[in-house]
Amino acid sequence: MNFLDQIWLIPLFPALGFVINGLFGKRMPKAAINTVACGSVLLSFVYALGAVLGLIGLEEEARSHTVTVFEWINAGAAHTSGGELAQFEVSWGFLLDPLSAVMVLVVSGIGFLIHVYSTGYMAHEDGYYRFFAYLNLFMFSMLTLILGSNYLMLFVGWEGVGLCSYLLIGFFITKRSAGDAAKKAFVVNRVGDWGFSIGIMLIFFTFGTLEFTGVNEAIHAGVEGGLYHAGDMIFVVIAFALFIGATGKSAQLPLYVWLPDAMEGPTPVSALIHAATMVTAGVYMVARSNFIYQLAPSAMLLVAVVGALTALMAASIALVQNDIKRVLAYSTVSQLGYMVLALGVGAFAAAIFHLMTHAFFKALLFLGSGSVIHSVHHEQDMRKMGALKNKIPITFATMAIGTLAIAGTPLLSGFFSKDEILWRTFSNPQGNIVLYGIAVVVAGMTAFYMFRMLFMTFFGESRVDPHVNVRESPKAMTIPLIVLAVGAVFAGYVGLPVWIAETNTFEQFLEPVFEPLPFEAAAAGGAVSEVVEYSHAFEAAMAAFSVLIAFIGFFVAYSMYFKKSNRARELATQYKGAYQVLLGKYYIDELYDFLFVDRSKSFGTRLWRFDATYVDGAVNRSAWATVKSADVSGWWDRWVVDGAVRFVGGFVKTFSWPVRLIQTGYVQNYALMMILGVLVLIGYVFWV
Amino acid sequence: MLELIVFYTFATVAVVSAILLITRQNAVHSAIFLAATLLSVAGVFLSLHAEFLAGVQVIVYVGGILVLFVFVIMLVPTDRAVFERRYNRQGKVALAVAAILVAELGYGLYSGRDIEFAGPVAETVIEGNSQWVGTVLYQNYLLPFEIASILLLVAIIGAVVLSKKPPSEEQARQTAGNSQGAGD
Amino acid sequence: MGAFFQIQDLAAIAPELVLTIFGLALLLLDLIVPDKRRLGYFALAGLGFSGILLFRLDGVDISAYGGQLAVDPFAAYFKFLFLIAAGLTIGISVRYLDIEREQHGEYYALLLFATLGMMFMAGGTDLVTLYIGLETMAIATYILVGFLRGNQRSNEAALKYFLLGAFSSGVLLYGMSLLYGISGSTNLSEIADALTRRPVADPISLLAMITVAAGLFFKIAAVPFHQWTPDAYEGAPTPVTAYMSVAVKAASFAMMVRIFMIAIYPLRDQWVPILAAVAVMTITVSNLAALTQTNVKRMLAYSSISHAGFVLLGLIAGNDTGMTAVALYLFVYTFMNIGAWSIIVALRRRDVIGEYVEDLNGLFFKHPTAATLMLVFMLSLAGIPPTAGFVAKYYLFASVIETGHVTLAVIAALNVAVGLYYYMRVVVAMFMSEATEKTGLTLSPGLVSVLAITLILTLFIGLYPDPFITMAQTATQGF
Amino acid sequence: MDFYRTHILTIVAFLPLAGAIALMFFNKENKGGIRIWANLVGLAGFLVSLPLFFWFDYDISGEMQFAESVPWIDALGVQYSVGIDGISLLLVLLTTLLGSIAILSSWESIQDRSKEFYIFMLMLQTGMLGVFISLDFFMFYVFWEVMLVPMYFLIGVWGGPRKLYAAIKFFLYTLVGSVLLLLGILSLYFQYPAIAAAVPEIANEFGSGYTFNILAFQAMAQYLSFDIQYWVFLVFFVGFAIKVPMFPFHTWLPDAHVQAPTAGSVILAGVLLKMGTYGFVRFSLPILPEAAVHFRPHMITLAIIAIIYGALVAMMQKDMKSLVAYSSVSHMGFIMLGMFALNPNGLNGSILQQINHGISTGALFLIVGIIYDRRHTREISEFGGLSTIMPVYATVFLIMTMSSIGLPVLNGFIGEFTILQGALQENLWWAVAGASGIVLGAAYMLWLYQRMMFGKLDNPANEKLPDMNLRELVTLVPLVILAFWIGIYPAPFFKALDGPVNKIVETVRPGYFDANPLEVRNDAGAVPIAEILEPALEIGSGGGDNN
Amino acid sequence: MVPVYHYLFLGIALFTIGVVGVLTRRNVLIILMSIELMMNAVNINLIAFSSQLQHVTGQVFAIFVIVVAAAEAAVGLGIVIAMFTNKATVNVSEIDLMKW
Repeated sequence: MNFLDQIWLIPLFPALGFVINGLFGKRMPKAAINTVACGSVLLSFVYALGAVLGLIGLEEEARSHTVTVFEWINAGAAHTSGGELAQFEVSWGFLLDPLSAVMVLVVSGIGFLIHVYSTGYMAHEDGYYRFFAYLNLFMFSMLTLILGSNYLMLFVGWEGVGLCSYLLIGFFITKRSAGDAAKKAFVVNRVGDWGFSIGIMLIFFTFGTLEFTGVNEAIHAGVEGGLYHAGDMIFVVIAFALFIGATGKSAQLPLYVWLPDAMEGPTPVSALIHAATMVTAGVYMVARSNFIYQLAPSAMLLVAVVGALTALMAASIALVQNDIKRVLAYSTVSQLGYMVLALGVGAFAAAIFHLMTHAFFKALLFLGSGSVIHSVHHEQDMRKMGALKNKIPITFATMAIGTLAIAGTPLLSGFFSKDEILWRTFSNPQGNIVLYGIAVVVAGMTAFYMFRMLFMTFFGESRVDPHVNVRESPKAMTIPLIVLAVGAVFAGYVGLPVWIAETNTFEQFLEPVFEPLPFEAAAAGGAVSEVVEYSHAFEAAMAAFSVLIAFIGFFVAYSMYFKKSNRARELATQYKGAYQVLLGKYYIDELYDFLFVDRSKSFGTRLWRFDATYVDGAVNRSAWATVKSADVSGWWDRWVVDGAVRFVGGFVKTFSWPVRLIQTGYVQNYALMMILGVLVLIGYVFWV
Repeated sequence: MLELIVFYTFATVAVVSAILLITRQNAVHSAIFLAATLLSVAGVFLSLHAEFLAGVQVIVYVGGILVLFVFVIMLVPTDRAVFERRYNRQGKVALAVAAILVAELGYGLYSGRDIEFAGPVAETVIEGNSQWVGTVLYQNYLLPFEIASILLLVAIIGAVVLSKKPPSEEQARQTAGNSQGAGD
Repeated sequence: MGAFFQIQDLAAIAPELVLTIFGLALLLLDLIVPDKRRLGYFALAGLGFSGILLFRLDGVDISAYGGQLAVDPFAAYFKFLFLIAAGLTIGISVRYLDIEREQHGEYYALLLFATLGMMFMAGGTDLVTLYIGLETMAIATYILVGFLRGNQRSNEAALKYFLLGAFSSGVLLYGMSLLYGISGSTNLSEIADALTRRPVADPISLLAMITVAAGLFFKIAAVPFHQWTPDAYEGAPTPVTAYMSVAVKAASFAMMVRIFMIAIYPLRDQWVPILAAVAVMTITVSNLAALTQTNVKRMLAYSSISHAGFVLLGLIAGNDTGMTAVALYLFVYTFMNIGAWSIIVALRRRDVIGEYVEDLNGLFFKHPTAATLMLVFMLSLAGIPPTAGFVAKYYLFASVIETGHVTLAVIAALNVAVGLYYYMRVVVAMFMSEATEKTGLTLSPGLVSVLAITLILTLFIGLYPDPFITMAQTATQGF
Repeated sequence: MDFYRTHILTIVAFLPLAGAIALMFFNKENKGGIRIWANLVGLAGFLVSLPLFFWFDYDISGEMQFAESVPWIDALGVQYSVGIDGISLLLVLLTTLLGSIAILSSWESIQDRSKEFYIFMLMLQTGMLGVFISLDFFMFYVFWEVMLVPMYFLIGVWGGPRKLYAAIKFFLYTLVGSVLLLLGILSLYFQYPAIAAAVPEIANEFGSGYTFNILAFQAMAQYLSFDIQYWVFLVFFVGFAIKVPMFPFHTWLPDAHVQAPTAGSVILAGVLLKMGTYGFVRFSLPILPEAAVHFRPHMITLAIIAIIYGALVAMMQKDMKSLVAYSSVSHMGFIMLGMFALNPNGLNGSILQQINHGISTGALFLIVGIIYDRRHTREISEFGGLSTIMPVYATVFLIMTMSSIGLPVLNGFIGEFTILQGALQENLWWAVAGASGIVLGAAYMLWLYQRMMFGKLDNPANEKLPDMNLRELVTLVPLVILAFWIGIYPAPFFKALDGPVNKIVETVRPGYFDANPLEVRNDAGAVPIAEILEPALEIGSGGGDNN
Repeated sequence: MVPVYHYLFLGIALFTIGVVGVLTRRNVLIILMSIELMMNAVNINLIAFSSQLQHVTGQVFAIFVIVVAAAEAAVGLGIVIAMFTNKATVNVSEIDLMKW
């Protein structure tokens, strides 16, 4: 059977699963629910696999397959900005091309694993069926997002995943904080969607279509025809608008505040939605729109800067978190920052590459942390853990792998992808040394906080509450961990850098999607910006450098949290100077000062506070502001608008009295009125 | 010239007694001055060669209406009225109004005096004012005349109905009782 | 020099003659018949008979009594209207008079004579005829208003009405005398000719115009000549109030149309602004005053004032639409207003005055049908479709818009809303307040049939006004 | 059958009235019978209207179909004349559906004086249908006002504590508007004969005498002088804007909504408000095109104010009903925005959004009513954590919330997006401002949902609340289905709207559909942002057609 | 021959006096008399005009006016009596049961 023409089924299976579990789940046994939930996702994974294989079977330039199911919106004619008459038509269309191929595999695959994991993790929660219904709904939306053949379909999935994250974050409905977090997530995302939708409309207004392929062709044609030039205002605006959406979904500055709170949700949710898949939607969308971004260099620069800053900030915050999930959350933000940075420097393939590998190890880490939390009975504070490595070996092993991977240990997936990004940042024309520097620093911090987490959790002496007897998690949870660990190790090998393999197969695979616009043709032999060529050796050296940085990070963490877990404090108090000499790193020195001059207030905590009070507070304050303004407008409503009416009413009432007071009841007053009336009338006709 | 004198004598009498009419405290005196006014008006009619009208004026008004008034005045004890205020509160206003009224009417009529009252051709003159009036009355104004008879009938019925004693005694007493309350 | 009296002139006034005969007969029967109610039905018969004769004059358009009287569709239309009004009034009077212990034959006789006077007001084309007709009506009405001799309010109402009426008729007469002076004739059309010959805006004609207008304004109760209305309406026996608010108004309007559209038509440019001002004042002032009334009779009195103001709009427009509007409005008003009044009449019981809004409280729970009827009448008075009131108001607005008096139209339109407010107070009392033990009705066959007739016509005209519109149009073609 | 097919509109419109009249003869104690009969009539009303959907010829959706015309008042040239095009089709169906649902929803909540209640409901139904099917302006006006009375009673008799105030406020506001509307109608009416005399083809089609024929008025649109259009548009604006309600005139809405009984609110939000927008689409735009274009900026401004303002005020409401009420203000703002974008997308979206608003807001009022029946309070603070004990309720509530904040795959999204798309084609900032309403919408609706559904079930009064029963479910399921239908496959609806909308656009902006030369773009090089940011507001630019 | 407007002025005078009487006096009987004065003013107008126009229509009209005056007087006095029997007063200032 030909999977390619049935890609529309891929999202459909989870949808069915959702319907079944949602409607009848309440009366179904757990086993049935599991089969439906996991089965449907597995099915779509199989279909995805088949379809992707089918796609690879095609020759390179034909690797873009659109399936239109039926017409969706047809809202009549419209004028495009160019003045032509376009038809606002959107259809339920699905597109499979290398980009969506990668995404669909990652999503359905990891999604399946997490479903399996959840059967174990959620076993004792009530609302079991609800949980899986939501998960399936999420899978449906995410797959639609990925496979949609036009921006509106993308938007459908986009909003769908937003809804699901809302539902899943708020899954523990009795927790007020969960509800708040859920709402915050949705509303903040809505702000992003606002920009996104404007962007979509502008796209239609400019190109008269919303189909990716259509827009792509239009742009290529336009560039070749010398009609569009890089830097045209309209494209900058569109790119900017779209990016607002991306910042919302992918938790970039300034809209990243919702993601840490989102950890209120069950851990598998954090793993699936807030690490592996949904949060990468923004990255995917920007990559999707690469043709537009190529036309808007200034927007590209903005993207890169935002990405870099986000990465830095999040990483620095993560340095000092004690909640295991928050560490991972901030790490996710920072990794997303990497991807966005990559997008910004035009390394779309690299971004997607990192997206893929990150999906593996971050999912792994989250699930691992979930397993830890599960085993210590829902304790998330790392200060109440420690020395767990023997009690839960599988979890430990897998998490160690994940940590190594994310830290960029050579030959693990994270190494390849991250290094690709670093290299691109350095070498690409859009990139520059500053961004590169930031990226490197972040790499170091990443290593630090990840190992810090590892040590605090699994090494040192146990700080676990003695009454808790720690047990390894059930198979349903460990097996996915193992599978993911394998992925975390080997996922990187699909895209070996050119200084190892002769070609980067991954980039090559994505080439048709990310082909650069033919500016040369447009420039017509004009000055072609020549790209600096670097030798492979140099590239390798750079890679080595980044590894070194990561190792430094690891070493700092090791020295402070592994050997003796309170050594840091002692050092800080007693041998501060020696400590500085020992790690003669200037800025880390600063960092330490901040960390230990005052117990409660560390730099990170400060940053975190900053986050909590200002950035987050800004959201709250704006909420407050809206409420206030709502107050004002309500006041206006009650007193001015309505008041005007009531004034008329009162006016009528008040003037009804004098009118009645003429009515004295004395007949001669009446006669007087009459004669006066006559006089006035006569006077009028005579003299007026 | 003579006519002028005649007219003005009658006119002055009429106006003066009219003023006295509305200024006397006692209704009986007013009635007497009303008679004076009506008679002098009749005189004016005479001076206008409307003899028949003058007659009607004397008979109907002085002989009829005025007598009616006097009867009622007798019927209604006015002694109480003697010690009361004569005018209501709006006297001054009324005078102002009167002034304006005079001004406006006077202005109107005086400034319009030169526009001659162009009527249709005069009717065929019939000897003797009475015959003439009679002819016109019974030929042109027959219909109003008939209606007038109904009008008078209605008036009679009305006078009878209204001056009959109220239907039920207790109702009358009760209303009279609360009239004291409402009165002052 | 008018023609002499011919015998066929009697045929021209056959309906009036019949009424006269029945009136006189009533006075005699009053002495013999013990059960006075019979007299009521006898009077009804007289009205019916006269109505039949009226139909025999249908389509006739002649001038009788040497130009004293016109027997034309206009006159016929209004005479018909008066007869209906009188009939309905008798229908609601019989029981009422029993309750008031004032059951007398004179009542019905006076009613007939008043109607007679009105018929001459509608038909007269000569100042004298009009004036005598007017006075006949007026004097009869004075008596009817004061008919409850034992009741101080009735006396007071009668006195006020009479004094002011006499006063105003003095003013009216003064104007008529001037009209006679400037034209040398009392015939309306000849007056018109004379006025056309005279220079425009000559002071005497203007004086005449204003004084005559003032007299008529008093009769139709236009501001500032309206103040007698609430008092007289409140004090008078309720059926008489109903009769006055409908028939007297209609008759005065008929006379007004004759005078304004024939006699002083040459002065139209002068009187339109005056009418406009008076109309606006009338509508607004009366509506404002009505807002805070607690006595339903007074409230309806003010409402009838405002309706008069609305009718004036038609006269202001002065074209065919306008005239039709006047005729149609008065016709419709007759039914909806008498309908409303009959409910008030029904509220009157031996122990309950039944004039206050509270007396209507929760009427719906005790007498759903009556309440619903009242609702229909109120909506009709407010001018909400699909009731007759809407069609009538529609026609007025149409005429005013057609002649381009937009401002007038807007003011009137806003007043419709104000009007709705106080009509709805009655509805609120009936439907949305709890019933008290005072709440209750006395129904009689006459009353019920009157309610039925008025309701049916109010709705029927609202849903299918076509025949009535054509009727009104034919009636007012002369102008 | 054939008779039915030819007179279907009349039957649809007057069946409820007939039912009401029949109901008058029921004994008022026989509550059960009354209830059942009323529901039967309501259902029948919906069923008889269904064939319209199938018999309607979508290829000529711009033409008036199922037309009937009988002389009514010859003296005025008034006719009883009905017919529907695509727009009215949808509104009629919406009305019949919501009507039957509203009646069903009152099964338990209306106990006292149920007979009158149902009579008024059915009369109201006829009134509203009449408004949507009238092709004669006089007739339209009659229905337009007739429908006020039953609504007045529904609020005033069965309403909440401040029912009297709300009822009279509703009545007065609307009456003021509609009387002015009448004046506007009249001035058009007197315009007609002159124009008919001047333009033979109009005279040939609609006769030369006075007429109230709406189509005739639309035909004479282009011959109306601008002054006439200007003034008539103003009065029409007052008349319709009060009904919509647009920003300054909206204050009657919250009162009416909050005080009205559930069924009343459903009808009020679902259908009555649409009469205002319908008026704009059917009369203001096609009959007064120039004025419409002239007043466009003002209308848009008001619309945008309404969007944001309504949302802000909704955010501070403590009573869920008034929250939903203010959200309607915001949504109606969207509708007006799309309408006065004056291009196909905007108009299509705007009209579809009218339907959507009817569905989602109607459903929300039902939902509020359900909880109100159980607890007799609408204070949001009274509730919390309901989803644990009322899962079905929570689910339906969630779906409708999402539909109202415009989540894709649900109906609201389609409307809002097309509206904004249309607005953006005219002026970027309109779209930007409008879209911000979506964010706020999410904020207040989710706030409501979260406060009621999430959190602990801390209020003891709520512990025993039963979940939705079958009847309540039945009232909501059709709306849910419709919400998904429109969200996933709105094509048939757009098809119904395409014809009439294109007609309107053609009248208001002649030559809109002439494709424009590409040169415009070529010599302009890349599209300058300025052209998007502030296209001049008069016809021609922005749209870019060359007159 | 006296110019007609002399008579008219006499009419004005009487009319105004009548008005003043109506407006100011509290005794209802005197008010009635004042009204009679107004009627007389009208009659003077009519007669003056008729003699000036050389025909008697005015006089006929005047007769009718007198008739009406008589009728009004009769009814008016009747009302006064009815009033008096209920509420022993002839003061219009005391007649204010109904107001506003």
